[in-house]
Amino acid sequence: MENLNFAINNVWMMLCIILVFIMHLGFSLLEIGLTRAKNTINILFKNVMVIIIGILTYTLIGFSLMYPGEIFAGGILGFSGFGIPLPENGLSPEYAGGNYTFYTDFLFQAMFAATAATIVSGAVAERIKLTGFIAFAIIYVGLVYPITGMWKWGGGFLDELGFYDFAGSTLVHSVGGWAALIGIYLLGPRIGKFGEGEIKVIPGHSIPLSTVGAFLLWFGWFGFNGGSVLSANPAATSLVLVTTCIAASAGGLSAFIFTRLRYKANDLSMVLNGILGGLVGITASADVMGIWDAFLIGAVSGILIVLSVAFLEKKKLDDPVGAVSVHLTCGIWGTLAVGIFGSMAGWGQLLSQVIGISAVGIFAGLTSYGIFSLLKRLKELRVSEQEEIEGLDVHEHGTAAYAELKYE
Amino acid sequence: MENLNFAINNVWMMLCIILVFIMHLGFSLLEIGLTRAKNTINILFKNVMVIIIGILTYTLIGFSLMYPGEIFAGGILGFSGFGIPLPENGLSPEYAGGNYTFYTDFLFQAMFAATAATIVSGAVAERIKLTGFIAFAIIYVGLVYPITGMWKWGGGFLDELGFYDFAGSTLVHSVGGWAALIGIYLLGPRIGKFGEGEIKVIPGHSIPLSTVGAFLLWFGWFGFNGGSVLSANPAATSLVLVTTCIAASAGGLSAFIFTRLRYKANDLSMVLNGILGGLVGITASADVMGIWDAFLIGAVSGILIVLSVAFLEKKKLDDPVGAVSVHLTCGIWGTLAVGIFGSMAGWGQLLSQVIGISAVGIFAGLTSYGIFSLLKRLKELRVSEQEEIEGLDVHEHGTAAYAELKYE
Amino acid sequence: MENLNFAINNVWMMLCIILVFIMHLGFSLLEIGLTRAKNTINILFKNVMVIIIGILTYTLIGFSLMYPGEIFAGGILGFSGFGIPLPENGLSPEYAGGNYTFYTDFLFQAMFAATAATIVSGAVAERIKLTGFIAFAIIYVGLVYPITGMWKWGGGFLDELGFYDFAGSTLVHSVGGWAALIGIYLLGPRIGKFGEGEIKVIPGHSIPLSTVGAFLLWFGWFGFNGGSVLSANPAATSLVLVTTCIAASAGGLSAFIFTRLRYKANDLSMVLNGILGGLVGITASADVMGIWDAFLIGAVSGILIVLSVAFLEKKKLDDPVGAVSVHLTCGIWGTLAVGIFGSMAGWGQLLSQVIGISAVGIFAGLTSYGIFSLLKRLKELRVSEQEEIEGLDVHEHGTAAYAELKYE
Amino acid sequence: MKKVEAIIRSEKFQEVKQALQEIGVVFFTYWEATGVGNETHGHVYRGVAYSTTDIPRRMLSIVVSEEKLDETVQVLLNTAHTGKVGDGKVFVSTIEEAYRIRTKETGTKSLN
Amino acid sequence: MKKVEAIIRSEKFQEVKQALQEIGVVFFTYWEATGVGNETHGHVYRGVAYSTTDIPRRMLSIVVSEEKLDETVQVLLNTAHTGKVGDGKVFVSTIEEAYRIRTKETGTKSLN
Amino acid sequence: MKKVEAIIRSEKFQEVKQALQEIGVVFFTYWEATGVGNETHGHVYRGVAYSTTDIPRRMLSIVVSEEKLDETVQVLLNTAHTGKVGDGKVFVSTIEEAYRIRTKETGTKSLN
Ligand SMILES: Nc1ncnc2c1ncn2[C@@H]1O[C@H](COP(=O)(O)OP(=O)(O)O)[C@@H](O)[C@H]1O
Ligand SMILES: Nc1ncnc2c1ncn2[C@@H]1O[C@H](COP(=O)(O)OP(=O)(O)O)[C@@H](O)[C@H]1O
Ligand SMILES: Nc1ncnc2c1ncn2[C@@H]1O[C@H](COP(=O)(O)OP(=O)(O)O)[C@@H](O)[C@H]1O
Repeated sequence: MENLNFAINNVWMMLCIILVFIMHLGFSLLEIGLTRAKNTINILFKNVMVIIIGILTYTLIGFSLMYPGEIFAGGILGFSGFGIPLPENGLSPEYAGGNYTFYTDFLFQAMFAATAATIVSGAVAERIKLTGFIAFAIIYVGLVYPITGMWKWGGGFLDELGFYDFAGSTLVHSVGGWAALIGIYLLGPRIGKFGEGEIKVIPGHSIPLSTVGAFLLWFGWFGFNGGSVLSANPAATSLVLVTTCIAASAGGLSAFIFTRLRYKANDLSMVLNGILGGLVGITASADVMGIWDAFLIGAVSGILIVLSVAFLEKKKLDDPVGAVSVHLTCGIWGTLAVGIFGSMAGWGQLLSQVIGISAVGIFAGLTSYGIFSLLKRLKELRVSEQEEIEGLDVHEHGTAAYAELKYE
Repeated sequence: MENLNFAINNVWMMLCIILVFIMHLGFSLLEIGLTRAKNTINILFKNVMVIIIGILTYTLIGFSLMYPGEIFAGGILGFSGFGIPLPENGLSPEYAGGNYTFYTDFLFQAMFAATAATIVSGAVAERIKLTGFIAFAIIYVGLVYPITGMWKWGGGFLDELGFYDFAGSTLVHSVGGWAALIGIYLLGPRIGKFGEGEIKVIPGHSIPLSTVGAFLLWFGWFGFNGGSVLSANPAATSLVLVTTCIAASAGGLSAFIFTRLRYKANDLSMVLNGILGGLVGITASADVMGIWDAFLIGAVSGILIVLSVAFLEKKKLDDPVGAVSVHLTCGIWGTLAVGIFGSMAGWGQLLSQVIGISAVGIFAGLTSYGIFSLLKRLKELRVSEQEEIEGLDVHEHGTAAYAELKYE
Repeated sequence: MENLNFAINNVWMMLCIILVFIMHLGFSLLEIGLTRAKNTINILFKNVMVIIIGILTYTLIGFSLMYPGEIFAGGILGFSGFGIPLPENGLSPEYAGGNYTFYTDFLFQAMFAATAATIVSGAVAERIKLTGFIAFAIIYVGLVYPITGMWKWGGGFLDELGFYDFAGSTLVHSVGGWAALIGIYLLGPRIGKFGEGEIKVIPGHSIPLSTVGAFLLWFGWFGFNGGSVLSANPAATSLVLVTTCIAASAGGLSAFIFTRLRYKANDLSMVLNGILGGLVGITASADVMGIWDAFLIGAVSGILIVLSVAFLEKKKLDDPVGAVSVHLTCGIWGTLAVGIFGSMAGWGQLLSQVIGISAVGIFAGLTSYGIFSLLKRLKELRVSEQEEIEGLDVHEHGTAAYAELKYE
Repeated sequence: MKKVEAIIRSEKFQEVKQALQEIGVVFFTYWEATGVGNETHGHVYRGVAYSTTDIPRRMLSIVVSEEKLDETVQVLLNTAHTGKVGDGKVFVSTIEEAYRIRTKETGTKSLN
Repeated sequence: MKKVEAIIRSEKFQEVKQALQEIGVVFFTYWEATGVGNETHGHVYRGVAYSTTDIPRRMLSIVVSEEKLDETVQVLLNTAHTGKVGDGKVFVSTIEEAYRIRTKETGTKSLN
Repeated sequence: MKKVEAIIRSEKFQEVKQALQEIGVVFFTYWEATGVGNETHGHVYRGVAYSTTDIPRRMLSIVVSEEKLDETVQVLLNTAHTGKVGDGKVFVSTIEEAYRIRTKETGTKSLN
């Protein structure tokens, strides 16, 4: 009996690992589609390296930092040693109440880890240096992400405090979003983006690829949220899938309507961002919301996206793919929503949520400011003007993404 | 024991939900690849909206119309009220004999619902108005699809009559196919398609994207048919996967050979249509056919596709992606095949199948005729000539799919 | 109990089938991205036909050749008859110790079978005749692959000998790799590839599509290796997923660093090949290696890839996609590694591995030499010079992959 | 011989081509170009509306004999015409020699 | 009237365009071309380093009146200039007649 | 100076380029164009066979000094030649002035 339950749960968790894995392809395509052809290989390269770095640094130190276990855990920092040595009962039902094995646990968390850096990749695209970004990713995924993650999921002080973040609106998405925001602030906009008071549009080179990316992200989110139940419990998992889908749909719908009213256009990239915003929004609470809560959380996300994109442009913060709006704005919103809607709503909870958002925000913000500033001083942050104008692909990678095509 | 069985079944059903979800990406890519670059965003936009609409209308009324439950069900219409309030035992094994939870049930059906409108999207592409299509999709997915669906799957009169349609050759694919046929009839062909007695070819702009689409459809069909077993029963599910794959292969093979003989060309788009035709064909009976039955059903589908595409062109019905041939022609064929091959074969069954096909065809045909005619009268059906020639993307969406590329 | 276990295992195996299926899309995209636009449809056509052929020939004879069962098995050849008649207890737990049904078994193996020919497809791309390739695929998938497969997995002489190949570094990847090597040797290089002593570069037309392909291959490999456990055993499956991901990451990382040092470029296609090399490398032993073993196997694979690609170019063997390096070089390495790292390491094992590699290599090499030579004599191997220069798509398929675009 | 270069609206191409063929001008070469001029197109992208003067056009290069020149120009002026800003231009210049590669014919003989 | 054909570095285009517009040359047509010349670009692909003389360029075709000619050429020579090999060329030839399709105006009136 | 415009089969380009370089014509610009002429190509798409006269071609624009003209034209006529319909055309016209942007050299000095 126990073994059977163990096997079922573990199958579900492995499926979720596989789904979260493919989100990295989703991010990659979303990003290249919304940027220019001349920087395509560069963006793909960063995204591929981020998974590799995510898995390997998480093996080396991340997992031990994020889940140090009772003995080593502190309120804000703990570390159980390098590598991922198999604990005694790591492959038996005792390891996690029959929900998954140690290896499943590790790999699910490792797939999450890489996400934080991938989010940044899109925002800083088309101008960041490859080596600089890789250095950032190693530190951010290897240290920053697991440390804030431990505060809640590893049993740290935010957990004690009652902060709730089901699958990581704050712990994953905002952590990525803060670094994205700091990154684009320190990098400055792409050449030609804000000329003489007016905003210049730099259209993405392939809306179809971006659409594939958004679909794959939704696809992967079934695993991102569904797996965060941490078992195959039919009631919990199926509710999570439904709230996730409804929030995504509501986000897309409200972004569609709002963009249409405000800009008189049917802007696909905004609808896709709206869907992703809805997904990020529900991520903190997919397991504790009802159908209409989920709808409202998603619908608000879709509107926030549109406002946030416009706000950033006004502030001359250049985010080609809308990463900050999707992951930070909606990440904060979704985390707050835990205290507003659903079964946990209440002032006390809202306060806990605000504390959690702030604590993580301050730490993620400061550390990413530190890393990016250092890189800037080392001249490892931004590519040269010539390189940016001619394209990063030819300069950093020696070849073009579409060798036989003429792109303007 | 009961709980374990429940969990296993539910995991399988959730996997199938996720697979059916990604079929929408498959449809999107198949469609944009077989149409022109200037209408790409428009087609993607429609497909994205269709999922959103599918999930939300199904939440609001669709599910209650299609599965009203014993108390509210009638032979041809039933409705158990707005929304999807959780039934008392909705999350326990009692809900559906331990096969899935209420939420899993709902979401699996919701994913199916959107499919019917997505099928139409491809056929009417490159000339239908966005608002018109969205209006159509809301009504069709919200009302028409669940009503005919109820006739069989919700326990209505077709079910009583012994009509058999395993996963929806008729209830999903033909329902979409009929609307596609009526749609292209009322819309008329794309400008320049049938000039002076001769058929003009309008080649699709990206065969690779279409191929990705077809692969993803096959991929999703594992869940479409596999999930229609409505449990993880090893015998039934594994048989269904095998018959599905064999019919798909046979459809591709016969389309390949037949096109080669007839047109002396190795036409990839036709082979892909053949595969999809085989998949649609086996959908009505994947659980009751043997290996060679599946092979024959698929092989006939592949030939029917080629004939049907040629026939429609001769009749000046312009279906850029072959949706009518794949979903209607092979949907009818597959439904009939239940009475011809396999364990249910017999004259009585064949008659039931004919009645089912006709009943659904009449209702789907009339309602879609009604909706499209109304839209036509309201001038909401077809875009202006200028818009069609210059492309829907620039007009309805304000931007181009491939901003940096020159398409002819 | 027994039935529940059966159901869980079978769900996992079906999931793995579905994942292995999508690897064919991965191969297709990897290949078209690394070749020229004018041959895109041709490559896709071959890949689509390979799945069809794989499934159908495996139904007809392959499965019976590879798993003839005790009664019919020999050391080197056995055959239990045409078709796949359902054995008496084929759908009950007795069939395979409650791990899967007969149909699941068949379909999982059928998905593997097609892989061997798909590997070849990339290497011989841009110059092989369609009919020739299809003839090759039928014979190779229908006869050669199942025969060598039987030697180990069907209980033949290599199994008796103690040869170990978990998921097919040799039995699948090298079998494909040998035919790829022989194929490019007999075909000769593409026109213009090796002019006057210097190597001319023929860049692929879409690095983004290749990247999607590599991601999908990794995605599918979760099923390729995970399913090779042949049950949902939590300990074994989760270990396999972890070693697989770590080897893939290590392969990508070492290819990245090594290429950077050697060529001073951040070559994405090489990093992707490195990842795939790591995956092939770990395939023989994913279930018997520890974390650091997996890392080392992957890291060596990544370096071998870079060396192997350079070596083949030096020998004027033209492999546009690196198939030989990925599947043969790393396939051999991974198979040897069983005797070097992990729990099975030892001189005896190493010897068994060498014998297995050699036996399979000789058989696969000779048979593919035979088939390709025959095709060459029949003038069915290579397209005409005009066809090659103008592109296979227009000649063999009558249309262009990107009809509205001008490719150079 | 004269070279007639016409820059026209891409969507007028089919019409122009047919009209040219009707007067026997069945030989020419064309490519996609971008025109900068009076016409502007409005676009919206991610909430920012903007207008561009860079508009996709089709460029035709037609070499004709002196006799055919007027007729060719007239056909272009008439069929590429919509009356709205952005109809394009026709430019005429002199070609001193023309060769057909296949036959090595020269002069007007080589033109069609 | 004169036709000025300029083959410039693609990345210099925005600058050139702006400078042309400042001197009132707001009408021209351009397209992507490939140039073969002195400049070479280094590439690396799958471990093979190679250099190519085929470099993406932008081709501008500007028809101007004789009076505008010098100014136009000067602007091109100045703004497309980097001083490094590969800056491109400017060629001038004669256009005998020009027509605006919209109004059927001819001569310099038709140019802008 | 003369401008030689050659419209050739795309697949003949490599050969032509090499031959031009051998006679010292190592400077030119080219782009993809579509040709309408005698040649037709057969296609099949979704069961419909059709033939098109719009065939992908490569357009070369080569500015040479008068002395180089003949040799250049001969090389083009010889190497772009297959003898089958569709080999393309070569057109010669006059260039009045040429400038190298990098050095501001003019005349034939600017050509290479
Ligand atoms: N002097 C010129 N040289 C080259 N191309 C020109 C010139 N003037 C106009 N064109 C081309 O003609 C197109 C149409 O011109 P435009 O000024 O927009 O419209 P109109 O001719 O109706 O005033 C431009 O986009 C450009 O491609
Ligand atoms: N004689 C010519 N005819 C046509 N185009 C030319 C000619 N000479 C140069 N070009 C174009 O000008 C570009 C720049 O020339 P290049 O020789 O590389 O640099 P530079 O002019 O600085 O010496 C070439 O790539 C080509 O497109
Ligand atoms: N008068 C012309 N003006 C411009 N381009 C031409 C002209 N005549 C032929 N061409 C170009 O030359 C190409 C080859 O011409 P075609 O008539 O097909 O073959 P051939 O020259 O062998 O008779 C055409 O596709 C077209 O691009």
